[in-house]
Amino acid sequence: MKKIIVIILLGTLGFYTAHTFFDIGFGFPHFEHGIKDVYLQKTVSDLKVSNTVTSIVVNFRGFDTLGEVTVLFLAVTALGGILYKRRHEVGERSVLFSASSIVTSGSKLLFPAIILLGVYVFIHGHLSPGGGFQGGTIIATGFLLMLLTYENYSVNHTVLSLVESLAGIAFAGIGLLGFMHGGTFLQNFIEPGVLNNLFSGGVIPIIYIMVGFKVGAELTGVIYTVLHEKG
Amino acid sequence: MVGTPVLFIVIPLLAAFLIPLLGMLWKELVRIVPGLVLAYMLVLSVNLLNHVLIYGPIVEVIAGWRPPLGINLVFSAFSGFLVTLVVFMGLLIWVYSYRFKRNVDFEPAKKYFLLLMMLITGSVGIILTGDIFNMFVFIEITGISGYALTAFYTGRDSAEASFKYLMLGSIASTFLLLAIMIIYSQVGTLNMADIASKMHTIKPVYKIISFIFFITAIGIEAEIFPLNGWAPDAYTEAPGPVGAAFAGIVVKASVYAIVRYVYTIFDLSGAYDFLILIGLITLIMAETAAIRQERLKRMLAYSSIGQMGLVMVAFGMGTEEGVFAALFMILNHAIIKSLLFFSGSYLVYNSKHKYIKEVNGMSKYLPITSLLFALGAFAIVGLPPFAGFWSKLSMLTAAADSNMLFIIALVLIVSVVELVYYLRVVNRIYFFNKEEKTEPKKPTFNALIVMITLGALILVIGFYPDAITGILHKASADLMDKGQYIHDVLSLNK
Amino acid sequence: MNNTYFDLLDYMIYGTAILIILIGLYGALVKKSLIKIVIGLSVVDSGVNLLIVAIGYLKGGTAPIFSPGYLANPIKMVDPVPQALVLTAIVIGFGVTAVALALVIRLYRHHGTLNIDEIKDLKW
Amino acid sequence: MNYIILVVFLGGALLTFFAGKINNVLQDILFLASILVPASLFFAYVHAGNIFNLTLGGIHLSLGINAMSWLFALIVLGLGSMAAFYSVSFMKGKERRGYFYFNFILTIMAMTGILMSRDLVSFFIFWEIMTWSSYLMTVYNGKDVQTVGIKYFVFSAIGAYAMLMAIVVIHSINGSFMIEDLVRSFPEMPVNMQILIPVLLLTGFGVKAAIMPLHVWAPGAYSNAPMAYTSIFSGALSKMGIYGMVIVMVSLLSYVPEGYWFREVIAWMGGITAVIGTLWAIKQDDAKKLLAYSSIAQLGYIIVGIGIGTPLAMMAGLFLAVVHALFKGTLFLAVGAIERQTGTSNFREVTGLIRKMPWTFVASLISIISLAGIPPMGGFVGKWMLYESLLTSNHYLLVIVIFFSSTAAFLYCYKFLFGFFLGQEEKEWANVKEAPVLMVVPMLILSFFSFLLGTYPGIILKPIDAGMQYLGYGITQNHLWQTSVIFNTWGNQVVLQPLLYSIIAIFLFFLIFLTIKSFKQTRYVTTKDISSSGEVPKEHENLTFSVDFMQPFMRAVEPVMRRQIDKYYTGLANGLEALFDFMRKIYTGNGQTYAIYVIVFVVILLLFKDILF
Amino acid sequence: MNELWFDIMGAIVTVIVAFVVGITYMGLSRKITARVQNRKGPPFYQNFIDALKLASKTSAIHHGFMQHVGPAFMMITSIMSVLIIPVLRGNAWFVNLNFHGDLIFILYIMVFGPLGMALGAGQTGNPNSAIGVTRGLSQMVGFEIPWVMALVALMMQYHTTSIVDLMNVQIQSGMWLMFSSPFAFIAAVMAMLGMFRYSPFDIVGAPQELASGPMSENGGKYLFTLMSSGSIFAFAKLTLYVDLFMGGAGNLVELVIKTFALYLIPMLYGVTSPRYRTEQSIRWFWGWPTFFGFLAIIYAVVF
Repeated sequence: MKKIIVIILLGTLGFYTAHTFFDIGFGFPHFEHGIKDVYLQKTVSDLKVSNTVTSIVVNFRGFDTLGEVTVLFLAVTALGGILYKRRHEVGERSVLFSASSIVTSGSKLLFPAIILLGVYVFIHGHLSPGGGFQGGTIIATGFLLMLLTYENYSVNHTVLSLVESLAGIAFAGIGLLGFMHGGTFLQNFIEPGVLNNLFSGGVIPIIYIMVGFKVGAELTGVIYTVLHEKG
Repeated sequence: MVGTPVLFIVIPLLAAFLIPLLGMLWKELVRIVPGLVLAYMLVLSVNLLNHVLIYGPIVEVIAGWRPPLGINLVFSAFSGFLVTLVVFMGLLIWVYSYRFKRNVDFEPAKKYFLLLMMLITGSVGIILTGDIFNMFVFIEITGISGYALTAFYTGRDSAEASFKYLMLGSIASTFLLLAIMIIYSQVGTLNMADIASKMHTIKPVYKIISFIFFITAIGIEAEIFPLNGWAPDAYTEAPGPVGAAFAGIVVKASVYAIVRYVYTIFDLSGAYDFLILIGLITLIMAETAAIRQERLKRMLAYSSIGQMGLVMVAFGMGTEEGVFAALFMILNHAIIKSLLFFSGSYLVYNSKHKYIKEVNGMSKYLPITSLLFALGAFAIVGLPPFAGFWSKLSMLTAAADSNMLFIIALVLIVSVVELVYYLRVVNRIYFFNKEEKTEPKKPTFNALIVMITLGALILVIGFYPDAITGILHKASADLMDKGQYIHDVLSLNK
Repeated sequence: MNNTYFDLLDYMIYGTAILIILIGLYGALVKKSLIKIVIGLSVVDSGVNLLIVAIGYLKGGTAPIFSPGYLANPIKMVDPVPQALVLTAIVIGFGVTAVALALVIRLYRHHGTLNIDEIKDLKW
Repeated sequence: MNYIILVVFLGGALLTFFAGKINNVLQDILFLASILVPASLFFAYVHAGNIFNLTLGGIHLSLGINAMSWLFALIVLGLGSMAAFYSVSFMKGKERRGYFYFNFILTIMAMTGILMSRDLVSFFIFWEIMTWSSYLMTVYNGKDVQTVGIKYFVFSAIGAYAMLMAIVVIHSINGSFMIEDLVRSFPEMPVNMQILIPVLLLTGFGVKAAIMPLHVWAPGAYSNAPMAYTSIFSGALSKMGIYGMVIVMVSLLSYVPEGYWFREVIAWMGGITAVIGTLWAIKQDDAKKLLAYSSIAQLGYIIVGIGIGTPLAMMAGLFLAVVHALFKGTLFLAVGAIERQTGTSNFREVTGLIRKMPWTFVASLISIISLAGIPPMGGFVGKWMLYESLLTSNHYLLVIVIFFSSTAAFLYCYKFLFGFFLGQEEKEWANVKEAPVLMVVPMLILSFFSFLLGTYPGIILKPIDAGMQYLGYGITQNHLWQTSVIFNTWGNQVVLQPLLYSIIAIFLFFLIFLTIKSFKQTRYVTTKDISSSGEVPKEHENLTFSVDFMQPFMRAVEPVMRRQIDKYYTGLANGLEALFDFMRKIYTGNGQTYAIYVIVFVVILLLFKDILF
Repeated sequence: MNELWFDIMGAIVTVIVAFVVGITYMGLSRKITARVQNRKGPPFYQNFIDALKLASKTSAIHHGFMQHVGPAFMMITSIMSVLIIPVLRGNAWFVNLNFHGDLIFILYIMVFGPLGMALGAGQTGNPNSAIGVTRGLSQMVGFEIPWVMALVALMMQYHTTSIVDLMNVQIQSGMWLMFSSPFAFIAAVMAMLGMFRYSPFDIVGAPQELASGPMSENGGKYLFTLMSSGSIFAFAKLTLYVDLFMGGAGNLVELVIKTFALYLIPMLYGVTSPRYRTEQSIRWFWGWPTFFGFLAIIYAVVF
């Protein structure tokens, strides 16, 4: 009964949503004088950043990103709060069976490569696809691999939260520096340099690197916290 | 000028990132820093509000891109008033809970204050921002802080409440994103003022569907019926001050969002009537549910939902008087309902289930708290000479001026219901004998100060409403003037 | 808007995205297990994200990246804004899912079950 | 000056409340001072000329006094002062004195405020302050708070909110809250407003005046409040409803054609109220309840007078209002004294107090005679004018109704006196003492005034006349009254002075005759020493007759009594609560259900989007 | 000053006349009742003798203050009503307070006495007295309704509440009100049955049950006062009926004839009827008499 009702409801909802979006149409510009044209133009001319998405994420709509980072930070905090136990209640990590030696050796080999890839991705965020979020996620994957492979692998919690906090402070601090320098928050106050150089785009790569650190640390923190949870 | 609106967001964020580090230096700092931040925000908002009331709204751009491109924050009389209110309430909640958490371990305490601060920051962000996607981000910040705070006490059914909240919140964000995307696909911009100025170019059907998605998404946070299933649970299970924060802060911000959409962004004439309709339904359902509650906080929660319904009715009138009344009610509700939550949570402090019957005879043990609860109850049902009366009067006057006699009658009938359940509790506090063996807990010094402050405010506004009406008039005029808003934001050349 | 030509692909991409949303919602609304509900909610997120990206698509458009040796014509680039938004939305969705899972753990700890029908101590 | 009085009241209330923490005597003195000082300030300095204006919250408020409100202020402050003296003694040794005093003063303040209000908002504010302060007094004993107290407040709230609705509607039409503006613009309003506004206002006032379908709160509330307060509650507070009704009936309705129907309906409702109140009063075994129902009935008479609205009827209504305050105030005070001295106010328990509490008895006797409307007391004058006005304005059936109620009132009048003071003097009450002087003297003063007004009604008819002129009645109603003569509009008259002298002469003559004759040989015997069917009863035999006192009469009117309005209200309330209980089941507690509601909400909006937007 | 003395003398004369006539009627009623019931009965002057005996007796006991006050109150009613009701048309001796009160005043002063007597009876503590009182008061509520309806009809019809005016109306039109307002008369006479408390409405005294009810603890001077006030009161009531419905009386003889004719009605009606229960009595009065009262009012409105 409940299923039928839900299916009917979702069907109606789906119909209207689909109708709307089909009506909007796919694959052609829907509007004139949108902001995207300005973004595409200014990212090259003003910011000297080749990846427009990055310039939007970090500069045009950098405030969103700050919030986004905060959301992650909050999620980690919330996770800690929700799963908080008094010291004596904290359980051991539960592992169903230990990894084979192929996995352990492979992981050891792969881990530096993964970290390196992650770092590469977030350092080149303003030049190529990718950026802080992607890079941070890749780094966290590396830690996930290690945590899954080695039963007694542990991450220093203090370091994690230090990285997390410092990266966040750096992000906000850079924003404030921009405020002091140019009058608006997150202002790109460093000379943008030349397009397609690694050292270009002013503060954008710096911020994105910070974001990368932060995201990596936070995701690792999430994984670490949840793994230490005994059902 | 002591600062700009962006500091409302940045300072707390910086502090939030710093708190884990500071906690390593000196544990007490995790309690103190949020308070300092909130105090700073209050000073800032009061100063800015004074400035704004004289010189007109402040529009702050971020990253140096003028509005259609970058994100902007708008600190006008309307949003400024709400920010001041929110920050003020936040500071009081901090003071109230400062010692409240003494008996909690260091780790959770750290998280509690951090999350509380972020809850307030998120709400401030919702109110200040001039960009619909940015508003989504702030709604999520508020949401996640809210989920975590709801589930703060591990001993209770708090996780259940929090999960319900999260589930609905998650669905809300889905609809919010859909709505944003429909709008974006039509006008190619995310800036509120820009959207508002281009709204007439959108085909009506898109307008309506995106509005429906918006109202659903924000309605979940704003507790409109039938989207408010989470609210009573969350209010009940969250720590007392957090319940007050939901009632006094989060809901206010969400209502602000709805109002901003209805008044500024969309130009749907039916939206006003729709607000009245859902406001009334919410009011009736919530108040009638409240009368049969067995738990104190749950009753307060339903009452709070009902009050929000009333606020929505007032906003739905679409007149300046209506807005004035709605703002007045928001103010009063924030003050009074917080007082009720504060005092109420001490009345049932040590009981397990927080049943209403456990307040029996509390007046002998907690005289001041009981008195303040009674004051709050009298004020919230709108008895003169307390604060609630003036807002109710202005609301009804506005309704009468819009010729909505039926609504007046309905609202008044529901008020009688409200009166009944509040009186029942007050009667229990004063005229029943204590049965339960639970020890009443004396309020801490901080809590007493906060409650007395709120009580004094109720009396001050009750006896001298002019203290606040000037600001409210300016704020409501500000909201009504949509063209000015668009002009202020878009004409900014930087 | 302009809907002059009909192409199955148009419908497929939007249709898939919406279908994913609906499937996710179905899971969240009908399934009894809390884990499945959380999964349903994140499926919904994915669907929404897909939909958002699809909105910004331009037929024959290129990625909005001005790399050297690459035809950098802003007119022919897909809309970068939805992509930026999706980035944010994904991260937020991740945060919410993490909190949700943590809550599930708490619920299991408290109630000893994952069946949502048995977890309703708070009602009326 | 106007606002200073209110401020003194308010400050006095607070000071009195906190003085209780220091010293009880100080508290008593402060209490008396904060009633008497403003009262004397009022009578010394306030006159129709001074108006105090204030703008609060964008609303223009205005305080001032007029001839009409001066009359009611006389009731409020006069009775209030007497009850205040009484309270000091009454409250000795009781707990929550501060609470009592605080609310007492606040009620007096609110009533004074109501009378001073020249605009509807301040009227409403004071009205509500009066309501909640009286509510707090109703629940003072902590008895039946969830039933009686809530019922009182709910009815008050319904009334107040009806009034509030009227106020905002008036504001939307007029753009002004001033009563004067309302009066001026009322005849030009559209017809539906001309009906709606009076209906709402009359509902509001009708609750406080305990008019028929809205009276069910009164018995409980009157009997649950401390008696020192109930005398004001019944004597003065209910008159605020009357005051409001006077304004509505005269200032608004007499200028529009619909007014005729309003007058008829209100008058009939008053008549029915009188009958119902009387019948129920007869049935009561508790003196407080009896007096409460009696108050309802008496207010019914007043409402009849105001409803008819001819000069004589209005004069009768207002005169009755004054007299009712005097005698019902006294009676409640007397019950309070008896309750204080014996610990109960139930007729079934207390008997034969006449020799123990003679002064209370004298006060009660005079007041009861006045209540019954028998010459030469004040009550008669009011009743006389009421009948004459009904006759001369062709309300034939209403006269019968009123007369029936008034005759049936003798039953409970007798029951009151017999139940407490007469009958067997049981041993149980042998050690009862007369109440303290401070309690007896106010009662005697009040009953003296009821007596005085019976012969010299002109004393109070003069201010009534002034008040009626203020309301817009003819230049002067001097053709209806002289100091000790009253006329009806047909020209018939009653000359009270010679009648009084004759009565006193006859009374004294026979009293002296009966006392003096064989004075030496006559000795006093106890009430046990009687001949019952020719036998002298033994000591232990129970000769007290107090159970089912008026049973024969009750049997005769039993069909009427079977239908209680109260039961319908209770049924409605219970039904509503059950409905609400059912409705809240929609919050099932299951998160998924809530999520489904969200989808349902969206789908409904999508389906009906064309209608909604 | 002379006028005052004249007034007082007139009043005394009136009272004495009323007393004599009233007490004679009471005696006659006992005689007639006896005759109808086929008994011999006491002589018609028996009540005189009783009154004199009671007046001369020494009362040994009293139960308190109210026992003095009660009969005095009763006396107020009797004498005030006989003073206010015009006994004879145009006779200066009997004017008394005729122009100082009206019908409403009479109605109220007439209940004062019974209430006073009831208080006096209450003081004695005899339960029978109290029971009698409650019955009496209840019955009074019963018969006052048709009685007042009749009076209201008259007052409505002739636009006056003054008894003198009503009397003058009859003189001017030459027609007694019992003919021009028949229904009012019928209702009033039916109410009179209750007023005089003869069987079947003798539930107050009810000798068999209540040992004469309210009177039971009174003897000697108290009973004398009550008895004489009762006879004066009976006379006053009859005079009122005569004034209202039979055009009043020009001289004492006419008055006696008319009053006696009226007095026969309740007496004869009662002789053969058994006693009602209280509620039966009340309901009886709220039946036909009230119906006639309504008719009277309708008649008064229509004509």
